[in-house]
Amino acid sequence: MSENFTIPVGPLHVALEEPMYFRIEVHGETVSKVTINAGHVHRGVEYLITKRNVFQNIVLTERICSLCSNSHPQAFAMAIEQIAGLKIPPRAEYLRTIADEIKRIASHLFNVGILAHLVGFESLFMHVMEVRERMQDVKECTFGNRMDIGANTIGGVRYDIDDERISFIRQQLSSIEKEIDELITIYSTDNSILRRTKGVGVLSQQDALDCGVVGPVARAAGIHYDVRIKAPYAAYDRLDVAVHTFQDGDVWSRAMVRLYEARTAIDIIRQSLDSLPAGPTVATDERPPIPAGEAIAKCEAPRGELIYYVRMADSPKPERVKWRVPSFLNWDALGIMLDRAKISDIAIIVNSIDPCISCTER
Amino acid sequence: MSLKPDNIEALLTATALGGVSFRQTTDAKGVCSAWCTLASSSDLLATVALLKTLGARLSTMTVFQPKASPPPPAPKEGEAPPQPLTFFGGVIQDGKSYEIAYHFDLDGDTLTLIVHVASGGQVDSLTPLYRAADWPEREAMELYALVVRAHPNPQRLFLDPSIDNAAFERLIPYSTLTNAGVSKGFWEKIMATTGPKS
Amino acid sequence: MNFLKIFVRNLVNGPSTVSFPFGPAWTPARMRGRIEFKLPSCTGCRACEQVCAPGAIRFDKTPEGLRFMMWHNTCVFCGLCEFYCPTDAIHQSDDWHMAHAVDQKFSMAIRELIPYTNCSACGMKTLASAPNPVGINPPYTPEEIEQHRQLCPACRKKALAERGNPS
Amino acid sequence: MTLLQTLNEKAKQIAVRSPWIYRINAGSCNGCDVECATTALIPRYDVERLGCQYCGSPRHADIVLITGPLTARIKDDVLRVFAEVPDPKVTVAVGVCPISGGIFRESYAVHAPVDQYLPVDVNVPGCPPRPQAIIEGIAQAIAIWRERI
Amino acid sequence: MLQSTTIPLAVLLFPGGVFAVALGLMLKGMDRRLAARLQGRIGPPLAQPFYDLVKLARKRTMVPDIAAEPVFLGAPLIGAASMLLAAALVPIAGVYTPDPILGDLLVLLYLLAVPAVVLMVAGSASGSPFGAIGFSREMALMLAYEGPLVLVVATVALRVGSFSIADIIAYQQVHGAFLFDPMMWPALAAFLAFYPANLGIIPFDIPEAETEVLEGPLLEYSGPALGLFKVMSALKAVVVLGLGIALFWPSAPDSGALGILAHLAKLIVMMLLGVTVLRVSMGRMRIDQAFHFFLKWPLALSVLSLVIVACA
Repeated sequence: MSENFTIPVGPLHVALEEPMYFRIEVHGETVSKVTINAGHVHRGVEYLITKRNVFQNIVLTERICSLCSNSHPQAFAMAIEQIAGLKIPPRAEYLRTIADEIKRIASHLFNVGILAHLVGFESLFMHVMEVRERMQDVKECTFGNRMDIGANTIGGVRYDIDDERISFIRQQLSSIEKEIDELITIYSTDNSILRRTKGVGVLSQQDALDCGVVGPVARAAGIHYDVRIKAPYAAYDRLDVAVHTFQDGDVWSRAMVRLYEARTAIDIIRQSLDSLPAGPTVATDERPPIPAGEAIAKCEAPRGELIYYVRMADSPKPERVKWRVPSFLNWDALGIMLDRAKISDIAIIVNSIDPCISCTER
Repeated sequence: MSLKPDNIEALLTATALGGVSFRQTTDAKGVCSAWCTLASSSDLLATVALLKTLGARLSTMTVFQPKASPPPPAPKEGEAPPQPLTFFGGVIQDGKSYEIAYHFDLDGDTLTLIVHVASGGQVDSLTPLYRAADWPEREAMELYALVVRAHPNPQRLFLDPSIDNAAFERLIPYSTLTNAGVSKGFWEKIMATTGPKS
Repeated sequence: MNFLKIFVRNLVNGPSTVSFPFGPAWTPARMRGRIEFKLPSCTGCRACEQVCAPGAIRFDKTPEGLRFMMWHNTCVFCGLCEFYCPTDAIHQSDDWHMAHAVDQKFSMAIRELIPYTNCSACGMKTLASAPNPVGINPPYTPEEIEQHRQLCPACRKKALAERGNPS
Repeated sequence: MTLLQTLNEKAKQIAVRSPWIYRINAGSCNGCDVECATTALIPRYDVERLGCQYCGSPRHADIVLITGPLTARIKDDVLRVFAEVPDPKVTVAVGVCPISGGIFRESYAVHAPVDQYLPVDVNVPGCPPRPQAIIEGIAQAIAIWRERI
Repeated sequence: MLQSTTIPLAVLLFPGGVFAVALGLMLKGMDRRLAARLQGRIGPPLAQPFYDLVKLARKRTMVPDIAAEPVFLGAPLIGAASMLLAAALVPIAGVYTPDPILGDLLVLLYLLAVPAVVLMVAGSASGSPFGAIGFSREMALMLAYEGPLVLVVATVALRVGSFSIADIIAYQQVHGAFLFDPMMWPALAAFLAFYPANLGIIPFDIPEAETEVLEGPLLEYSGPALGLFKVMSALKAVVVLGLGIALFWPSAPDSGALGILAHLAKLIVMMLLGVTVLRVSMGRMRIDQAFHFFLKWPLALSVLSLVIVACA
């Protein structure tokens, strides 16, 4: 029982949605050292993005990651709009918010579901995924794709919703609202979940500040930071956004933050639908010219703050685009969370930061 | 609305002895972006230490090589040859120098600290001050030939060993795509295939 | 034991499994699926080629005319081509039945040709593409489109000026 | 001889009702992976009624789903894991990335298409393909597998 | 009673052998089907475990380069053979009583430990680090659950005054099943905690946890060898549940066909209520949690039951 092993976790590991590679030295069942080897999903997107024009890049940034696939093009478009001085119409602002929140619900539910899968609670996993599937239906009916929704374009959005579709969205929202409330009860009372997540993978508030973690990971450690409040974009400055924080910084707190945020997202979508202004959805039908310039845009992706820096020279292709995804910082913090964890908890802790490797490695 | 604290420009000017160029913009929703270029990259650590005391969080850093300035018109006879264009601080715009931008978050607002480093130059590591600088600096080192001085763990981050260092310096300046040959091969096969029109 | 409630619900309501693949699959109307190309509406402006991120669309000048090619196996179904097409010549259908054996890989493509013709007014060799309707009010009638198709760009401009274009 | 053949044929028909699936992520943006997981594991699509089962080990698999454009860093691992899948097996490329490299094809860090390194049998284009399309691809793969087992 | 000439028959045909394998596969199929229904799915056909087996028989067994080949391939054979023998040792009340030559309850207890040992050997022979972790977990879990099991069996034997299965059944035929005897409930409770661990189902499937150690010892197995493990696990369900029936609930009609039907019905009830519902309604424990659980509850309960019976 007290032998020392070195076990490779990944790169192709069934518990991990994406290839990542840890070398874990264990003493018995306890982790003594973690070495993170990154780069398995490095596709050189930062290189590709300088070879394509800004319109192609809306699509390229969407393919950086399919779980935050709305946030990337949105932040990129926001940066380009700043450079070009385009003001997007109010209706587009609200539609962007709606798309953002729909993605957030689906992404958070996916993560919370995978948590149940990792603790071996298949029925709960399937139940969560069934609930999420209703959000997928909304995406497929509204945007035409279940993952890469293609909502954004430079100067606005590419989709519009009519009364029929609004009532469909409302109907789906009220049906999952009940389910999410039920899930919140299950996740906060079910023994199978509690015994595997409470006090596991703790990241203290001080460590969280040192690592600069963002999103649900930061909020679960008691850091009150949400881009939607601190640096509002789209229509968030006109909506009531509740921020949920927990103090413990463990796996359970992160799961609960996500569930409560999914619940809040329903409210945000409802508010947006209630006050959806009429008008055009794009600033211009043509492809607008983009002058030279530089800009920074931030938005709250499901995993936390996503920041884009775009520099245009006199060319349709950007000179440099750099983005920092939320998982980038959160991933580094894994070293602290995994310290002296149990082998069984590795996958659970890794999943708790909702690691988006394709975002991180680009 | 403006960046907090209000006297940030004065604080930065007092700290960066080589001089700063500061500008800030505020968008329609009151979100502030400030850009602060340091004349000398040796002021970097002191400035960043100041920002840390102000509660700034390091979001990320961007390294890139701004394009060279267009060649100046040939000098008329008797005139001195024109000076090459430089960035603020004196680094020549030769297309090979680095512009390094550190993006800080000040409670929602963004402050971007920019330094210019000539080709082959070095820049101080911020990792001792900000743990979040670790990965971005390692990434900068593998994508560019830039040297980050005193980095605690200067190993490769993402790139496969089969890819040479300074990938972006070799690849970005050229307009072609590295694997364009694959696409060409595909189109040749598509043209050679007479399948059902669909 | 909140979960037992869910079990009971599942037993009472029966499986939520859909009948596909043994029955038909539900497809939403907005589903972004296989690209379709309507040759008669294409103006040859190549906007789709310019916005296509994965390089799935390609125009080539050949001795016979302007050849349009589109390969489904690298298309990412983003729909930008449809969004920026001024004449709706390229359209994303809701067809998603695209799984195919690997030997069909390269036949999953669209190959069309906008042929050369001689201008019906001046006789110059020109592309028989559809005229670009952007900013034209009232819009072209189908007859006008057919007429303009046979004209070279210069003669099209003349015809448009004669038609009167208030916008 | 005929009896043996009949038995063999019968066993083949039975065996083909138990295709086990293994997913290899070759550097995908995780869209296709999420859709594979959705297809394989959620009640609405329930591939278990086709006898499919998601395996944790490549050695248990019959049908391999590959997603992603095969990045430089993952290539060797993918080839190693693929070799661990016992014959007879069928390979399905899910999404446009493994088929042609899709949007990432022209990058320095990508080795797409996958079929220059492994024998691929069925392509399922899409970005990502919807679960029904993946099931369609799996159904085609099972038809091919019937000839091999 | 059966003659010793029928021993091969008992091991190979009924109630062990072909019958037990078919029964085990059917129970597994029912388990999967009900689990699917509880989860709101249609689920696989009842014969799915059988299809899987035929498929595995037609695949290739790959031996990892670093594995010890004879051990690697021998382990599943021994495991399946031991369970085949064990199946012949499980009585069916009123129908079949195992020949004492084959062995008694103690032999059965030893045989029941074989699959776990085989999995440990297989895990370490495969040379994979996950197999090794599976090995140590299997060992820890076995340490935890064997104690309560032995105490439970001892309690029953003490009550009956014999280690012979025939005597245990006969005693209950006369005095009524222990299932309905409050004095035996602590022992029953301890047994109910034991068998999920022995069968390796959630919440105790820790050695084979897919998402943690990728099916642990079975990770490197493929083809027919994997099939043998599947047979072993199907047989084990029949044996362990059959043992439970013999120990606590053997009352049955005295005639052949009805006796078999009653036995089948009990097995199915135990499988569906005791295995399926249990495994789908909770998550997995960590090995340390499971270890502590066993030291706390089943051990205490089994000691308690022994004390009660001894004092009574």
